[in-house]
Amino acid sequence: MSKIHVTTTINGDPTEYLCEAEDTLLDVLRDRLGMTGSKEGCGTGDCGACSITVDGRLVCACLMLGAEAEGREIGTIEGMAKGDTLHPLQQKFIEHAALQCGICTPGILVAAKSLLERNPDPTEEEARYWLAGNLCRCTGYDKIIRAVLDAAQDMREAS
Amino acid sequence: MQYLSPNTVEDAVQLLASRTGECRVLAGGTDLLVRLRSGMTEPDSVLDIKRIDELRRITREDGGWRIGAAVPGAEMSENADLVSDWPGVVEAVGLIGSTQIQGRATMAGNLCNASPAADSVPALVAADAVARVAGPDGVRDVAVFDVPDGPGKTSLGRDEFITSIFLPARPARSGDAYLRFIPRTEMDIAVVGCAVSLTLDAAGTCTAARVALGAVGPKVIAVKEAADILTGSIIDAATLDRVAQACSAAANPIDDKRGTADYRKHVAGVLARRATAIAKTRAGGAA
Amino acid sequence: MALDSKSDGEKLNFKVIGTRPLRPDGIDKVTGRARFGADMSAPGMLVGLVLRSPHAHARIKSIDTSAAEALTGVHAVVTRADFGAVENEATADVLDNCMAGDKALYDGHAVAAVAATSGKIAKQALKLIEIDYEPLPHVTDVDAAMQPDAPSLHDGRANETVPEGMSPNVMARHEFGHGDIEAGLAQADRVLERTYRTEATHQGYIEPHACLASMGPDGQADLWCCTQGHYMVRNTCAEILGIEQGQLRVTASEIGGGFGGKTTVFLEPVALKLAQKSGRPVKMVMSRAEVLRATGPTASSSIDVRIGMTKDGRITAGFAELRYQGGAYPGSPVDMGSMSAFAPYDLENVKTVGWDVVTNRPKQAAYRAPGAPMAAFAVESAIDELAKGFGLDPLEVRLKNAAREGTRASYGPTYPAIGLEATLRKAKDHPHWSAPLGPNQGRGVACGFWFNFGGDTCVSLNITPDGTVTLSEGNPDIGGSRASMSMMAAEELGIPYDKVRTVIADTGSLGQNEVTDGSRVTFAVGLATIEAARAAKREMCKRAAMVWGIDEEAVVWEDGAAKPAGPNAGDHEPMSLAEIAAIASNTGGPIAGHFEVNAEGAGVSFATHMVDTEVDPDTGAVKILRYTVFQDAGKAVHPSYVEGQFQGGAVQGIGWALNEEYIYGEDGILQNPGFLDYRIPVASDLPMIDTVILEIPNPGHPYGVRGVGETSIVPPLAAVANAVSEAAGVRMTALPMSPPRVLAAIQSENG
Amino acid sequence: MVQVKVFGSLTSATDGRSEVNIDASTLRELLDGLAEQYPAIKPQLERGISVAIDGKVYNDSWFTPIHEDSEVVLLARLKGG
Repeated sequence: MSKIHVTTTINGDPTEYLCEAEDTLLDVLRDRLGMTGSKEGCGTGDCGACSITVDGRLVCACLMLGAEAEGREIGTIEGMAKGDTLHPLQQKFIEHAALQCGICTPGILVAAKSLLERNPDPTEEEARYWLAGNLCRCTGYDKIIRAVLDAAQDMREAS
Repeated sequence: MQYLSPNTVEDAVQLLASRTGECRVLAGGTDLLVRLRSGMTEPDSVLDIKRIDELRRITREDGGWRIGAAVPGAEMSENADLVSDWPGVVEAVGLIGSTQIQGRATMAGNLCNASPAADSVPALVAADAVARVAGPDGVRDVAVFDVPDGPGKTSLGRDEFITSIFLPARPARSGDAYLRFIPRTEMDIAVVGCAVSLTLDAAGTCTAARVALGAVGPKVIAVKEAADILTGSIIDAATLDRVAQACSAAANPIDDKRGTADYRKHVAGVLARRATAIAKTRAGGAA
Repeated sequence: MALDSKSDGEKLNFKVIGTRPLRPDGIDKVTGRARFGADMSAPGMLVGLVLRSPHAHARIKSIDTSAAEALTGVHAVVTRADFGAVENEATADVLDNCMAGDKALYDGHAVAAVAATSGKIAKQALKLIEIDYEPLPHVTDVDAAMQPDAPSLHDGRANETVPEGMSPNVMARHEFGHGDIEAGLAQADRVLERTYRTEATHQGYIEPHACLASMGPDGQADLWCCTQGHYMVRNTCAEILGIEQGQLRVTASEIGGGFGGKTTVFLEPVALKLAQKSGRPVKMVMSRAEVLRATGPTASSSIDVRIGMTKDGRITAGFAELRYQGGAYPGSPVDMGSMSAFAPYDLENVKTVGWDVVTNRPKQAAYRAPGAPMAAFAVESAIDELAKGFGLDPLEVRLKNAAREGTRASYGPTYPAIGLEATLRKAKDHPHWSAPLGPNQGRGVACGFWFNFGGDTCVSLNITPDGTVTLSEGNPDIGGSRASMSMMAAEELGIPYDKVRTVIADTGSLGQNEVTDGSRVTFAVGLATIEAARAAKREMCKRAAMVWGIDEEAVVWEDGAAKPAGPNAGDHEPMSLAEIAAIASNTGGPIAGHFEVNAEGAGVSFATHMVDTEVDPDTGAVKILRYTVFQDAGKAVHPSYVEGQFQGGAVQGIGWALNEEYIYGEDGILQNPGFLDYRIPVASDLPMIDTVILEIPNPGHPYGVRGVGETSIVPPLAAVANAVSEAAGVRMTALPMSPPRVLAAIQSENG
Repeated sequence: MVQVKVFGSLTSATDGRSEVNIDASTLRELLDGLAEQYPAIKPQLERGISVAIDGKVYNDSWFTPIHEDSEVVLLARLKGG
């Protein structure tokens, strides 16, 4: 069986891999590239734990084939902090105790970052709807939403 | 399974025609990948149409809009002019799944998946939208209403695929709206969906209307009775009652895990009333 | 060992406890570095997959695995025939649930498993396994299963408490209470009789079960898995596989939620068996559909309640008959439901009868305060209806009947100091209670109770040469407990929080530890941590005494340092922990404190919840407008994570109340095994969840800590039902209150 | 002698009595005494039981002291999630 050769960019790094046609991008990230920060909670696009960006657009890595990444710019949780500097959202999530078990956290952070890039000043309702595709079973979302809104405010003030 | 990613419509048509075994067209993939994953479908190949540039465009055409089959919902929602012309259609597309799904899911894919509950389809039917279909014999246009045949089935030929959907030009004082009912606020499949598109004259009388229901039959239902009630009326409270009754009567749902038939019939009327009121307001009518 | 409050443990002026430091695993979790169950791999690893029954109930006449075994890339196929007999009945049920014996008992029941070089080959192999099933009649509803002619899952397994002549699906009867129900009811101005029903709900953790197993021909095995208790995994797997516990080392991954659902094993014994047969490491990860079809949801219930009340709001008697189906094996939490149903109230006459029933559904697993939420839904709904029927304030009625110190609990013992009354008073004084409501809106309140427990606990606290501290504990950190442990160690040692790093040790590193359940960790592991720190302090005082040449007794520990004390101690500069650590090699060797205990005597906890809802009278849709939790935490070690437990429990309860349910078809097949139709609350469904933490110290813990994890899911079902009933103008008695149900109730009320 | 409160579904094993007297000064003696005096209670003891002693719940600890005037209540074995 012949594999597909894919050349892509992940978190700014040029990356090549071989995958099978059936492999989702999530399979590729986790099993072929060892980037296990993106999680598989459902495999059907219902939980958002595998949220990544493709050419800047928020998607579920479980609903995209690895082969489709050819020539694209992929962004994952592993690329969110710059060196030893956390993204403000990452910092606020820790400060606000916006995670309990942490399995949904990478996906929510990637999704929240995507929100703030488009809408630096979201209302609570906008944040809740934007993140509706990211399930969290531990927190009841309260502290997550507070962390996102607080990070947004800090980022606005810093810019 | 083989992964095919042609760069032109012609190549895509040729690949489709020359394949032995089952080939599935991959647009946004938000339905297809779920089916692949669960083993519900095991095609010999998938044909990714996202590398075909012309299918990734939203273009004005004859006063209307042509939406490429590979355009994700999010791009439609971000196009202010499109939203202004067809707010109901864009809302309907925008309701498909989460933000993440919106980054991938396409209107054409929603149509071809042929789910009776597809959100965009009633809105497209109400809009009198037309799908452009490419195949070995060239290109043909087909009313969106005629694309789905029943749950999971379309009228497209084995070698055909949709390249774009055309939303026609709007007369002045037109408005459309789509509402769906779901148990949560997001992330659910429509229990009932209802779309209304209408045009008013300067006096506020409805001169043309189309009403469509989703998730209350094996495929989208165009409710001519409701459209007839609206046409010629000033859309007052009594009209809304009659529209609601007509839609409840036209609904032909089943009992399933998402709702009972009785519930769906009732809610079809509730949504018809509410969607009509929104469409009327959007057309410039008095609330 | 019994642990009473120790006089030396009375601490009031906390320096670290009650603050909100950053959790130690925070950066790993926000950067994606934290390793969860499915995030581990091993060289030469195979992929294991499970074949599951498509039938609700079927005899397995034969299994032919030869074609699968012959497939290139397949290295092992396992069926029940590969496992020996297990003596202990409960463990035998666990094995049967992990791999079916002569019968498949529910849709999704595991019947075979394969290990292959890729997931693709493993999938192909599953298709090559031929199973000859003889479908049998099935039953999934609890009341239907109790009918004498219902299809029987297991004949002759009812225990001695079940009267003759009942359905063979009835496994046990439980009865609790005191007083005389009929005499009590006779004193009432009104006796309310109602039947309440709740559907089964799943814990809904976002991380599916996953493990990585390896096992050599010498019997030594290693297992990595996501679990609430790796010691439980070790012991259960060893028993099932017939190996020695000491030969199996289990390492707990980071755990992506559990809520009780990861307090048993599903994949682990199968993965070990596949690893043993193949001689290769085997990784298994469940799909979401597998999680919903085959891991433990909680019980569904059908509950009859009779409560008598005087017109001034005094409850004269309370009776409930509870029927819980717990899936295909005995052990539904109906006993817990029966004990907790009336626990918040001071009743002279109270009785509950519980029936444990089996059906063709997955074996239930614990779910946060197992058994209590549905019982509270029934009782709190009935009390609310009675109170409102008399025109009484539902909070006043609860206050009037509230259990307090000295009350004989409905389940028997006399309460020590408890916090129910305090939560009710706080609720009454809270602005939420007096806020105005709009049309189609309603407000509901309900109380809830949970026992909490302790259990076997073992920690080791090590002082490093540079004066920092590592704490090893054996309980997977499911929601920030490493932070709490570091805080308690730091508090006790008098050093900064960030000088203590807490790790979850594998089963080879510590003695037995009970599962992370029963809201026990902050209580029990915290208690052990404090004791271990005290042991280390004693040793450090001893070392300082050696250096100073004085008696050990003349040294005390204060503010992170040993200090001379008493008349003959002499004048010495205090020696800090770091200074003592630096010379540990010169004074006798490494310094550590450890503590092992069966931490019994956990304190019960109570909560009162208040919620506002709005009902769309045209569609039956319910919106949660406002929510406030009032709960006693004993002492909140890290208030942010206490609030998080309150909020998470409340929202799980909201899901249970409104839209979560297991839906079975006539064919006994689960209709909604995915997050699309198993509808857990999403962010846009909810408002902020306000919390009020009360602190009524638990006398059984040095810092007064009570467990907080479970109680918060007990009141919300009833609180939401009471609010929806008020908003809709009709009493809702069945959960979930999905829109079609609410609309049907409104329509039938309006004729 | 310690007075032990027995929950309803166990009273069939205690001749219908909801309170029984056992000669015991520890939890172990209590459980042994119960099994000896009321053999029909053994299956429940084997399945597991919790015991509230003066308002605190114990599952296993044999040598938990019990005093003559202690309040002792049998409970179903506690489970948690």
